[in-house]
Amino acid sequence: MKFSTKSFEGIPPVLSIENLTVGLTGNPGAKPVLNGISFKIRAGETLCLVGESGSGKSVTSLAAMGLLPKSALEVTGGKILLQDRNLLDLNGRQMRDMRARHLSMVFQEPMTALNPVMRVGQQIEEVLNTHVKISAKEKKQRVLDIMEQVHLPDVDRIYRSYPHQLSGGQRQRIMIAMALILEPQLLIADEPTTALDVTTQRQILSLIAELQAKHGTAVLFITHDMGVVAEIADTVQVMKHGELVEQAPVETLLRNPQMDYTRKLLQAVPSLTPRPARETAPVASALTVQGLRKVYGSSGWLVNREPTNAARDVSFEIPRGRTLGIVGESGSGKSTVARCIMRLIDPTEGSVKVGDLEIATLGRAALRPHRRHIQIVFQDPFRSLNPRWTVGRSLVEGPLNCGEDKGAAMTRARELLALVGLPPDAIDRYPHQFSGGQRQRIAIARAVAMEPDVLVADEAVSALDVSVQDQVLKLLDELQQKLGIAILFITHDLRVAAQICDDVLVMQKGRVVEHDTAANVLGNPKHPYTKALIEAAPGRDWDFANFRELNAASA
Amino acid sequence: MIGYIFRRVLAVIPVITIVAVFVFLLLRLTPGDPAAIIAGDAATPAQLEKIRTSLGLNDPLPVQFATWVKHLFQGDLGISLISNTSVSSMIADRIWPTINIAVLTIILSVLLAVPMGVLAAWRHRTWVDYAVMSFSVLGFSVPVFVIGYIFIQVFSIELRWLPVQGYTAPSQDFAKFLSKAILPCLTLATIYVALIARMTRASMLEVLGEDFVRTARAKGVSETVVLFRHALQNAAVPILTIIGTGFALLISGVVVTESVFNIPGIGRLTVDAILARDYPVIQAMILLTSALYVFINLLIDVSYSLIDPRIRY
Amino acid sequence: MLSVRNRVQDQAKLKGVWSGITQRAASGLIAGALLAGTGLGTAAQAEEKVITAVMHSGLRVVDPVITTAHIVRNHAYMIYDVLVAVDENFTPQPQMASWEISDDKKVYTFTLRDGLLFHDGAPVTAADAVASLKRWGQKDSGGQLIFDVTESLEAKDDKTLVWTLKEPYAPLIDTIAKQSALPPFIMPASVAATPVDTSISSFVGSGPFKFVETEYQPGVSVTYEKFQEYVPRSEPASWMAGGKVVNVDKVKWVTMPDSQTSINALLSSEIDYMEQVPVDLLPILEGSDEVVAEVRDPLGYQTIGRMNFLYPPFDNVKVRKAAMMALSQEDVLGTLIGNPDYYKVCGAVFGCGTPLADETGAETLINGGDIEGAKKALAESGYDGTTVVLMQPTDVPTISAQPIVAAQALRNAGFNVDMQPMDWQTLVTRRASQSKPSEGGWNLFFTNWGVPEINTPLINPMLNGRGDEAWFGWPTDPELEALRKEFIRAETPEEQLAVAKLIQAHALDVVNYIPLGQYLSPQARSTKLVDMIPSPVPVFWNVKKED
Amino acid sequence: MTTPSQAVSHLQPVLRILSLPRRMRLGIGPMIAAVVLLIIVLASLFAPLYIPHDPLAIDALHRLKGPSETYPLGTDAFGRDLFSRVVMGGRVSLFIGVGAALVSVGLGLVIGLVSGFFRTADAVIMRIMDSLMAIPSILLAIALVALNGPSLWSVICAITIPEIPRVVRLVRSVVLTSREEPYVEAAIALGSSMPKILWQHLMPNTLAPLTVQGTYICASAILVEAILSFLGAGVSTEIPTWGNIMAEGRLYFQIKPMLIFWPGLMLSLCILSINLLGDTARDLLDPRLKKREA
Repeated sequence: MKFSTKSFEGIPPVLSIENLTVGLTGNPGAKPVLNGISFKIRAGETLCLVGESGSGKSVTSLAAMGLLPKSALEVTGGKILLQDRNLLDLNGRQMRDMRARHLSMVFQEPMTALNPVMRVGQQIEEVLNTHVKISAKEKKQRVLDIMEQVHLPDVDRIYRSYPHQLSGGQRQRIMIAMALILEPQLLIADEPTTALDVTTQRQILSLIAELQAKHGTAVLFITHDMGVVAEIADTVQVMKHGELVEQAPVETLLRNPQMDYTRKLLQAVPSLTPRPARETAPVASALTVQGLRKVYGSSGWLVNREPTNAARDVSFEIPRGRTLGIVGESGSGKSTVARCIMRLIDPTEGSVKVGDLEIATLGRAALRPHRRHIQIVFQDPFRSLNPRWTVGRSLVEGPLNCGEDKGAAMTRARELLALVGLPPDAIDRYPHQFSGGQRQRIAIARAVAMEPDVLVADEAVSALDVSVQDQVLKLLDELQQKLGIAILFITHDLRVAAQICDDVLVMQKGRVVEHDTAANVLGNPKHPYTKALIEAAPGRDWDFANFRELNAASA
Repeated sequence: MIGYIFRRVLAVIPVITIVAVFVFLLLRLTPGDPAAIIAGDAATPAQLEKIRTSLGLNDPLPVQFATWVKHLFQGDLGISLISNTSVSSMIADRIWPTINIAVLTIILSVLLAVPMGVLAAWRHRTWVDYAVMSFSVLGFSVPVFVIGYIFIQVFSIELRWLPVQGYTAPSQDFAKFLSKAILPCLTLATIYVALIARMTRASMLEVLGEDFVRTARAKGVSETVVLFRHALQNAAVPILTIIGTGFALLISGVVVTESVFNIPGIGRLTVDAILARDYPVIQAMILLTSALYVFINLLIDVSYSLIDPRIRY
Repeated sequence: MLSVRNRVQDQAKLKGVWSGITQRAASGLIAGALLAGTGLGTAAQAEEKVITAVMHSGLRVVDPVITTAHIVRNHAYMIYDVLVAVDENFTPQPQMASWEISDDKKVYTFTLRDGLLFHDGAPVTAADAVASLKRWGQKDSGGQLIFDVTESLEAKDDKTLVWTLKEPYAPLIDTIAKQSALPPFIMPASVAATPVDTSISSFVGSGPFKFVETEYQPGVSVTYEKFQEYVPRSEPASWMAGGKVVNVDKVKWVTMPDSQTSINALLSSEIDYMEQVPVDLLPILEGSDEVVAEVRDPLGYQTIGRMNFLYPPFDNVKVRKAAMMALSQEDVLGTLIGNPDYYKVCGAVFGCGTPLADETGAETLINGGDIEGAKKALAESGYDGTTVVLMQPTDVPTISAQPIVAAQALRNAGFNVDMQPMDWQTLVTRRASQSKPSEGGWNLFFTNWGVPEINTPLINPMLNGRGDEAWFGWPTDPELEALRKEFIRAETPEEQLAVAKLIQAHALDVVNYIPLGQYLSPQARSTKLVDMIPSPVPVFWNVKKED
Repeated sequence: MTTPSQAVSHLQPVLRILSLPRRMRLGIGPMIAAVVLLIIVLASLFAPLYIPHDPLAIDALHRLKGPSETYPLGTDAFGRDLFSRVVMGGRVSLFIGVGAALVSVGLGLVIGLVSGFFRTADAVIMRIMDSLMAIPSILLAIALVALNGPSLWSVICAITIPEIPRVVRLVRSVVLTSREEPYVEAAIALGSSMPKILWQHLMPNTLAPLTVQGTYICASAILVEAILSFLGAGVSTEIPTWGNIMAEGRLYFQIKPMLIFWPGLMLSLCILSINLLGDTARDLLDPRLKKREA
């Protein structure tokens, strides 16, 4: 692993934040959202602000841009010095003049961060319209220049495109072009790659690094992903609950974290090294999928649309007690497969057998009694439980459908709550009273209450912070050991797949490109796409949990 | 796009058919006899019966319906039972006041309401917002005719600025048209402004919370540009929708306003026709307004793609 | 269906819906914007004298034979002329024609005066008059009586018309001179050939005004222009008789949905004339120098109640009497009109202020009712509590009060009243139904008549005892019929009055209908309108408009 | 058996509601609206107990009189007591409003659920609903009143029918979007039958928007009743409503503006309050707004 080793001795800071405190508007008594944050960024330096959700990373960046939502948050103390000017002293007009010229920002979600009804070229040009007075021709030339600089292909066409006509990566390049066209001293990047696929993420990270080197920009980079930190940071700031926990140069922090919280955070990062293979006793297959195919949007009357093959010729088998991971980037068809298997959508062709029972062709009503054998846990813990139902009611819904006695089902629900590590009084509470991780546990308990043979986990940990992710993965593992459930684990995250899967199936554009044991797929990928995926995983050479290089362990 | 429009137009057919059957049946099952209205106070039952027969009202319902539909396809809306003139010429005579007033009202409403809504959303939870919201709730809460009377009392009777009533065609005397149309338009606009301002505000509030607005602000552009160049266009689709569905509201307003200000438009024509059981006129008017409603909303749906490049049919 | 209708339909087809609308598109907003600054629009009108009048209702039907609606009659007086017309002394006078009666009183010879022209330029001939009278005679009840005894009616030459009767019919001239409800207007023979149940669609008459067809909007406005070739009689105008001298270029009738609007329009000189002003609103006009409110029609209206003779409880004369006793004209009129200057308690079925007026039998009505007597009479009548279905129109101000007041009075007397609200059009439909009250029929309703429409036994629609052929309520009353025949035979006013008294007494004895009193309807005009003659029909001849 | 913590958790909903205005930073408007509406409702409800006159009693000698000891607000054109009529009219107007809201919401809910559930019925139902939407509601209402006569029920019916399609669309759209929610898909996976999902998972989602819609329908029904009365297609004057009191009074607008002023004021205050409360309810129930507040 090669870390940045640039030295910033003696370089004056571009941005210094001193003792910044942010509180809830009109509620001075409440606990501050940011509590006495101080740090400096120097020219050419990349400072990574890491922390879990709610740690105050984004609030810090918005405070610096002067973009805090006034009705909710306000700065209550401290200074934000850009070079020597305190941004907090500026009025609205002066602050607007600063933006884009001296400091600019790139946001997480490039789809929503661009105005959907305006051509992207104009959106970049608007920066020039606002801040400089040059001829229209010059403006256009400068826009095309910066678009070239961010390596957009066919700039003339893209200049005239709308955001929805571009890919996620291209949109983020537009955002970067927009942020850097006036060569500001400071670029704030708020999770700029989180919404992107790994391969795109890699390109964007190197683009930022390239432009930074070229213009000597100071970068405040906000992320929750330790892999990204390892790739790009010069300096790292760890935040927790609005306070700074630890600050250090990147290598120091990763090798030798001082604070418990930092250590915990790092230890929770799943390793790319596959779990040790479990012995494979010849057990019966819990789920067998043969030649599964799903086609969307056939052409109908007066509708002439090219049908999309969301999944083609997908076949696999999961023995009882084992976990199969399906990995792939967005649009690879992995979720389609999961939904077909659950019969939430009807497969176009192919066979899905749970045990010996063919469910792909059963009618809705005929299928219902057999549903209990195969259950699902969804990605979004906030939407997968009915907000109006108590946890207990959600937990017994399935058993009651199977004709179980209500009292018995409630007793069992309590046991399940204990099993997933929640207090027994949770049964009378409502979902909003729980955190995301807790809700995901409830969702798992609800699935497990049906005593299924197969559990489908569709990105079940993707929305969770790493520490919580770690706990949920452990829970799934435990349950599998206790109950012998077969798990179909859908994820885009190779690290997670490595931690939980026995076998891994890689999908690209609806096709299976590689299917082998986890060790083989991750350790010795055959297909170029798999190789590219692994290649792109940030920080893939570092063993975060053990604070050392990965190969150090094998060496 | 063409295909989409074609499909949408096809989808109009069952809607209009149902409207036609519904209206026809509704009217024929209504107690009420145009013959009695034609004949006046002193007619005897035998005389009424003769008039009914001569009007074709004694034919079996399906026959009457078939005759009506057949004529419809020939572009003939029938003959008014009461005035014995062709319905199409009656409508043609009286549709222009309504259209002129309605168009002026919509223009006026949009010009007033959109800035109000934008301002309210921008200054969310300030007195500006509360003032706009109060106005828009108030606009919904006072019956149209009361608003009309208040305007007449204030502007025509007390201040004597504007005429009390009437209508002059703009082609005849545009200044007179404006002076007579202003009060009815303002009256009609009250509820429409309320509606559009509300929707503009709600839609703007939503859009102002979007990331790209933050992006625009991060670029340092002024608030005016943020509001009107970035946010408004994105907020426009629901605003347009409400203008379309508000058309129904406009119709009901028109019916009342035409009575208050004595404008010889189709609103009064229809109400008079209903009260006089002039079946061909009622059928034609309801069919026409329904078709107009469907058509306007079709037009608005199609116009979405002009505003939002993401929408393609 | 019939020819006229078809012809109009064909025209409509040729024209098509959309072409009609698109043609007018040119004169829509855009054209208006172009013309805006030029002031072209007003230039031509400045010199014309136009009276803009708000009438009591919109003109929708244009056939004065098919309907008795007042607005249609008023319209007909504008564009048509009549043979003979009644003057302010209720005396028939020559209008288009003078007449002679043979000694045996069986042959009436009418001679048309010179200079009579239709609006299309054709001279008015006796043949036109014959055709018009025949069409009218099929419809008008008075006309029917004459034609019952007519031997022949023919044009002897272009100017002479001979009407030969089988037996003398004294009121013939009175009947054709009447000004309500269906006067015999003279139309071209071709128009008069239209079957009587089909509405005419021509506007060609020979009256003092021409109909401006292009400006006709049914129910909204109608414009008349002076017929330059009209030759008025030399006598001064008196009611419908005398010289119809037109002193303005155009008369425009516009409809306003609401009297308040009309009053305001009158006050701000947007209109010149308002045919009916609600009495309650007169105070608004009082302060103005530019507007005069006055009563033009000295007779006014009679408001009445009519019962259904076919069904209980009002098939029983005792119950009818009890109901009548419960009612007080003062209460009805006070509520309806309010200002005593404008109403008159009057128990005469032929209306007070008319030659035949007599108030026999109306004592309780005109003396504030007799609730106690009514209770007693009801108790003795054998009334079993049958519900009285009372139809209440909700949309006509001049008949909205009567049902409310009556319902209260009847309930006080012990009647079980079910007041059913409905719009007037539903009411006129329903009153024609002879079904049981519980099955879509009715027991009692109220309406108003212009006094000239009820002032003789010949034309009073209620005083008809022919059962199913009678007016709504369908009394079968041979005695009444006999009295009417006797009235027809009466030759002198004195004899007529004597019979009329008998009819009055009989009518109230059997409660043929309940006269609820008389009220006047004031009109309002701009002071610029002068020389407006008093008349029960609002006429626009003689009147001048000053600058 | 109740532990303290359970007791608190039972009380929580109550506490939540009580603290709502403060937590939502509602301001004073909705509170005033609620109080005004409550006063109007109570005053109307108990009107028969305190009105000085029979609202139908005619006094021909005291027509169009100003306020006096006998007649607190004066009399109308029939000499009937305006005060008694206005408060009694409130009863009927509110009844029409609430009746129209309940009926249209009830019918709309059933039709909407059926439409959202049975895909085959959906096409037919929605075409009919589209057609009903296309007919201008006021014309439909006038025609319906003309059809049934101006009775209370026919007016309610005339106001209700044009509202139903809107409710159906609302319910249907909630059903269709909620169907995509993971918890509904989870329920499918748990083997719940479609009717059960519809009723237990989807229907409750419609209640919040329906409540809001209901308040708007209620307000608009009161207003539409007034307009129908104005156009001559309203409830008979034997049954006073704010609408027909105004409709009768408009003839005397210039000489006795109070005839319109009082019922108009009551009506506007009432609708204003209902609309304000509806807005407040919508703000409280709208998850998107909630998110923004958070």
